[in-house]
Amino acid sequence: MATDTLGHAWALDWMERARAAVSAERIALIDLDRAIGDGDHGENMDRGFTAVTAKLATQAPGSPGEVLKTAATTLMSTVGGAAGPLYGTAFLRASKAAGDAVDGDGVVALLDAAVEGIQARGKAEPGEKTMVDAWVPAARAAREAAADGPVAALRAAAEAAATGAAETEPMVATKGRASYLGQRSAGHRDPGAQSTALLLQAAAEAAEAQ
Amino acid sequence: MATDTLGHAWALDWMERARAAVSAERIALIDLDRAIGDGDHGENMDRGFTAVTAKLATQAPGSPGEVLKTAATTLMSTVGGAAGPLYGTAFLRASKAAGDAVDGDGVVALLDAAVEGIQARGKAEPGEKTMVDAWVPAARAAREAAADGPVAALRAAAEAAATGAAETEPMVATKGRASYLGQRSAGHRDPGAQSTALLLQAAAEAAEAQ
Amino acid sequence: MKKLINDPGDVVTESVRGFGLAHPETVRVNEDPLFVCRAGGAVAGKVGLVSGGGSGHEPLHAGYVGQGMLDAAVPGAMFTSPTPEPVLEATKAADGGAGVLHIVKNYTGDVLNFETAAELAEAEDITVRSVVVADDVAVEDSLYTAGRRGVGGTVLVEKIAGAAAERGEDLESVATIAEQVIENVRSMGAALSSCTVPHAGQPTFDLGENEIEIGIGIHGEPGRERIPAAPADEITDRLLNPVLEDLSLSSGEKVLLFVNGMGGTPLSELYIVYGHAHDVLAARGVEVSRSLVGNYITSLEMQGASITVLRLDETLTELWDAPVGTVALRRGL
Amino acid sequence: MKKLINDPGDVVTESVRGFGLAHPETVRVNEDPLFVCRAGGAVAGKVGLVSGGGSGHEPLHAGYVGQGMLDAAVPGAMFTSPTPEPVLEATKAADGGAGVLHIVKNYTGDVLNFETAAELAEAEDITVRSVVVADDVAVEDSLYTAGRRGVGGTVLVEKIAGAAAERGEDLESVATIAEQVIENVRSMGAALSSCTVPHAGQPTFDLGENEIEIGIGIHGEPGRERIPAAPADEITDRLLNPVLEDLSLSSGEKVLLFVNGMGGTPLSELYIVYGHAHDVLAARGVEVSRSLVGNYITSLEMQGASITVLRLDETLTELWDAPVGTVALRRGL
Ligand SMILES: Nc1ncnc2c1ncn2[C@@H]1O[C@H](COP(=O)(O)OP(=O)(O)O)[C@@H](O)[C@H]1O
Ligand SMILES: Nc1ncnc2c1ncn2[C@@H]1O[C@H](COP(=O)(O)OP(=O)(O)O)[C@@H](O)[C@H]1O
Ligand SMILES: [Mg+2]
Ligand SMILES: [Mg+2]
Ligand SMILES: [Mg+2]
Ligand SMILES: [Mg+2]
Repeated sequence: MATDTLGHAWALDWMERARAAVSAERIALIDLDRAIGDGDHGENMDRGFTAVTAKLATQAPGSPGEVLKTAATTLMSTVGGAAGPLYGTAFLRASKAAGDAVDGDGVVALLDAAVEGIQARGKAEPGEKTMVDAWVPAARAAREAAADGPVAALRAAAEAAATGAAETEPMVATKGRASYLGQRSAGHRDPGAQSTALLLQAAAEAAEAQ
Repeated sequence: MATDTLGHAWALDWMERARAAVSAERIALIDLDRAIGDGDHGENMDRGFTAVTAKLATQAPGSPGEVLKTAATTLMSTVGGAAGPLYGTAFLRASKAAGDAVDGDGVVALLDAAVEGIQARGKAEPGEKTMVDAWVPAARAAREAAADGPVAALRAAAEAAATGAAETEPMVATKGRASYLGQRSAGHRDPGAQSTALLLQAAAEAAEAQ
Repeated sequence: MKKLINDPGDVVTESVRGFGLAHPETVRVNEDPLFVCRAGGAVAGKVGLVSGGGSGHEPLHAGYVGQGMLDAAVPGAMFTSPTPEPVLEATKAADGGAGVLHIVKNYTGDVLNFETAAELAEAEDITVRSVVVADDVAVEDSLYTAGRRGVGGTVLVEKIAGAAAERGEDLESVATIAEQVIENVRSMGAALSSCTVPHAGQPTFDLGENEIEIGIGIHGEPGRERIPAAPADEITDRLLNPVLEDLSLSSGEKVLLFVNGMGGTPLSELYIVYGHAHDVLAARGVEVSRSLVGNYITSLEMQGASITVLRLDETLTELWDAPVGTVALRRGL
Repeated sequence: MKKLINDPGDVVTESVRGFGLAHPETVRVNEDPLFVCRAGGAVAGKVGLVSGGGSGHEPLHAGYVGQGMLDAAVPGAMFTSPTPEPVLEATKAADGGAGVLHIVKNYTGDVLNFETAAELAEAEDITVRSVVVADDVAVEDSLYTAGRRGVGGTVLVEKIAGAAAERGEDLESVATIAEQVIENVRSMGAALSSCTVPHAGQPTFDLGENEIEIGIGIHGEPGRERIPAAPADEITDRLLNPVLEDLSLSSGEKVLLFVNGMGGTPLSELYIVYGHAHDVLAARGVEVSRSLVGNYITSLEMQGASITVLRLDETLTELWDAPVGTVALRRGL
C-alpha cells in the first residue's frame, strides 16, 4: 500500500528534486520563453529554486507547511518577473493548506490553494496559455485519485500537468507576455506550464521515494 | 604612325573613360579598401569622377590643360579622404604641364608633375604601398617610350601602373590608413595604386581612340 | 555570443556597480538589495519617484535618477522585473515624507511585483500611488492581451512627473500629471536584429537577412508582423501611422517627437527616422515643438528604433523644459 | 545589410538634416556646402572652434556644436574626411574675429583637407591654428605608420578647448590648452563585431564567432591583433595597460576615465568595463576624479569599446567642469 501521509521529508525532497529538474531543464525553459516571451524563464526558475534549497539547508522545518512557506517567500524574493509572484503566491497558499502532514485530500487542498493563489494574482483562466493550464488539470486529476492516497494523487497530478503543458501548444495566449504575439503564439508550449509540469513531477517522484 | 599630339578631345575622352572605369570597378576598389583601410575608396572615386564629367559637360574646355584643371578642382571638392587632395593636386600640377597639346614629352611632363604633386602633399616614397607605387613607374615607363609619341607613352605608362599596382601586394604599408596594419597589410593590393592603374589605362585607351 | 561581460550571472551587479563608481555626484548604489538612489538621498517634503524593471534597457531607469526626475530606480535581473523587496527598500529610500509614486511599465511581472511592494510599503506607513505606463500601440489593448506594454513613453512620464514633484506638487497631483502623460503618449518600435540575453547565450529571435520585425517589444518579444527589409521612410511610416491614429491628433496641435534607438543602431540612422517623422507630422499640420533622439530605452544590442509621440499642452511643455540633472538626461543643471 | 536608411548615398545629408530639425535651439545646418554651426552663429570676439571628419562617428562632431564646445562641425561622407570647401565655409561661420582653431584627427585625409582649408581661410584673412589629435596607442607612432590616429581623446580636446575659448582666452592660449590635452590623453579600443559602411553594403572586416580585434580604429581599420573572445576584465586590461604605460602615470595623479562605446554595445557593458578600469587605476594609486561613459565617438553599429585616459591638472579639471550646452554633452546649461 502507498504511504498514507507525506511529511516534511517529502516536502524537502520535493524542493530538492524541483531544483534539480529546473536546473537540468534551464536551457529548455529559456528556449520555450525565447520563442513566445523574453527568454528568461529558465534562468528565473533556476535562480529561485537554487535559493530555495540553499535557504532550506539553513533551517530545520518540521512540517510540509513550513517547507512550502520558506519556498514561497524565497521564490517571491528571488525569481522576479511574472513567474515569481505567481509561484510565490501559489506556494504560500499551498503552505497554509499543507499544514503538518498531507494525505490524499491534503494533496487536493494544496493544489486547489495553489490554483486559487495563481488565479487571484494573475487573473488567468484555463485556455489562456499560462501555467494555469497545467495547474488546473493537475488539481482536478488529484481530486479524482485522492482516495488512493497522496502518492497516487500527486502522480495523477503530475501526469495531468504534463498533459496540460503539452496542450498549451496549439493555444493562442491571452495573458502574460506571449499574448503580445496573438495568433503567432500558437505552436509553442507555454514555458510556465512546462515548469509547472516539472515541479509537480518532482512532487510525485519525491512522494514515490518516501 | 601614331597620333603626334593629343588635344582636348583626348582629355575629355580620358575623363569619360576614367569615370566609366572607376564606376565599373567601384565595388572592387571598395573591397580592396575594406581589406586594409576603411572601405570607401571606390565610393570616393566614383563620386569624384561622376562630378568631373558632369562639370565638364557644362563647359567647353579648349585644351587638355583646361580639362585637367576642371578635373583637379572638382576632385578636390568632391572626393575627400586622402585620395581627394592627392588626386586633386596631381591633376592640378598635370594640368599646368599639359598646356594646349600633349606630345610624347608632354606625357612625361604631365606624369612627372602629377608624381611631384602627390609626393609634395603625401610625402610618400615608392615602396610605401600607396598610389605612388603606380605613378612613379608609370612616369618612368612613359619617359622610355616618349620618343614613340604620346599614345605609346601613355600605353607604356598604363602598363607600368598596372604592374606597379600589382607589386604593392606584398608590400608593408608605411603611409596612409593601411600603415596602421603594419605587417598585416602585406598580401593586399593598395586601392589607390589600383585606381591609378585604372585612370592611366583610361588615358591610354582614350589616346588610342583618337 | 560575444559581449563585454564577465560571468553572465554578474552582468547586472557589475554594471550597476560601475555606474555607481562613474557617477558618485549623482547617484548612490545600494548593493543588497540592489537599487539606485540619488546621491543626496530622499528630499524632505518632496514626493518621491520610484521606477524599475528588468535590466537590459539602459540608461532606463538608473540613468534617470537625479534632480528633476527619479529618486530611486530598481534594476531587476536581465529582462526580469525586480522582486518586491528591493522595490520596497527603494521606496523607503525615496520617501521624503510626502509619499511615493511608483512608475510601472505594463508587464505582468512588473505590475505584480510593484503591487506587492506597494502593499508592503503601505504597511510601513508610506503612502504609495502607482501609475502604469502602457503606450505601445503594437499591442492591441483588449481582452486578448495582457494589455499594452510600457515602452518609450516611460522616459517621458519619468521626466515630466519628476519635474512636477521637484517643483513641490503633492502626490495626488504628481500622479495626475503622470496619468495625463500616459493618456497622451503612444509608441511603436521595429527591430532589424535581435538582442541576446547574456544568460540565454543566443538571440531571442531569428530574423532573416532581409526581415524586419514591426511592433517589437523592448525585451525582444516578437512584434505585430514580420516584413521584408524596407527603406527607413517606409518603416517610419509603419511605426508612426498607428501611433498617430491612436492619438488622433488634429492639425494645430503640438507634440514632443521622440525617436529612440534600441541599442545597436547608429545615431545617424535615428536622425534619418526623425527627419521623415518630422515631415509626416508637419504635413498633417502637427507642430513638433520638442524633440528627443537617442538611445533612451534600449533592448541590449538590438538594432532598431521606436517612435514615441506625446501630445503637449502648456503644462507638459513647461515640465518637460524644467531643469533635470540625471546621468542620461541633463539640462540646466 | 539591414539599416534604417533610404538610399545609401543620402545617409549623411538626410541624417544631418534630421539632426538640424531636431535641435533648432542649438544648431543650424548649412546644406550646401554641408556643415553644422551654432544656432546663434559665431560669437563676436570669441575664438571659433571647428572640427570635422568623415561621418559615421556620431554624435562626433555635430553633436558637440554649442555653447562651451565647438562653433562648427563639418561632416564628410561616410568615413571620408570632408573636402576643403565646407571646412572653409564652416571656418568662416565660426569666426568671431578672434581667429579659429581647427581640431583635426590624425588621418592623412583629414590632415590634408583641413590643411588646404586653413590656407584658403588665411587667404580670406582669418587666422587659423590647427591641432592634430593623435591619441590611439594601438598604432605605433613611428616612421612606419601615418602616425597615431585621433580617437576618443578628440571629444575631450573639443570640450576642454571649447571651455577655454568660451571663457575668452585668445587663439594662442586656446591652442596651447588643446595641445596640453593632446599631450596628456591616450586611448585604445577593441571591436567585437565589424561595422558596415552603407555604400559598401558588407562588413568592413570579418571576425570569427569567437574573435575580438584589439586596437581597432574608428573606421573599422583592423587593429593590433586578433585574440579569442575573453572576459570583459581581460579585454579591459589589454586596452588600459598600453594606455597607462604610454602615459606613465604615477600614484597620486588624477585622471578623467572615459569609456566609450563603438555604437553597437549596450551601455550596461560599458559600465562593466568602467568598473574594472576604475579598480585597476585605483590599485595603481591613480585617482579617477572625472568620468565619461557612453557612445561619444562611434563607428556606426560596431560592437566594442575604447578606453581613454586623460591626465588632469587643476586647469583641465576646471575647464572640463565648465558649462556646456551641446546636443550630445550638456551640463549646467
Ligand atoms: N497572468 C498570468 N497568469 C498565470 N500565469 C502567467 C500569467 N502571466 C504569465 N504567466 C506565466 O508566467 C510565465 C512566464 O514567466 P517568466 O518568463 O519567468 O516571466 P516574464 O514573463 O516576466 O519574463 C508564462 O509562461 C506563464 O505561464
Ligand atoms: N601619404 C600618402 N601618399 C600617397 N598616397 C596615399 C597616402 N595616403 C594614402 N594614400 C592613398 O590613398 C588611398 C586611400 O584613399 P581613400 O580610401 O579614398 O582615402 P582614406 O584613406 O582617407 O579613406 C590609399 O590606397 C593610398 O594609395
Ligand atoms: Mg520570461
Ligand atoms: Mg579609404
Ligand atoms: Mg522577463
Ligand atoms: Mg576614408
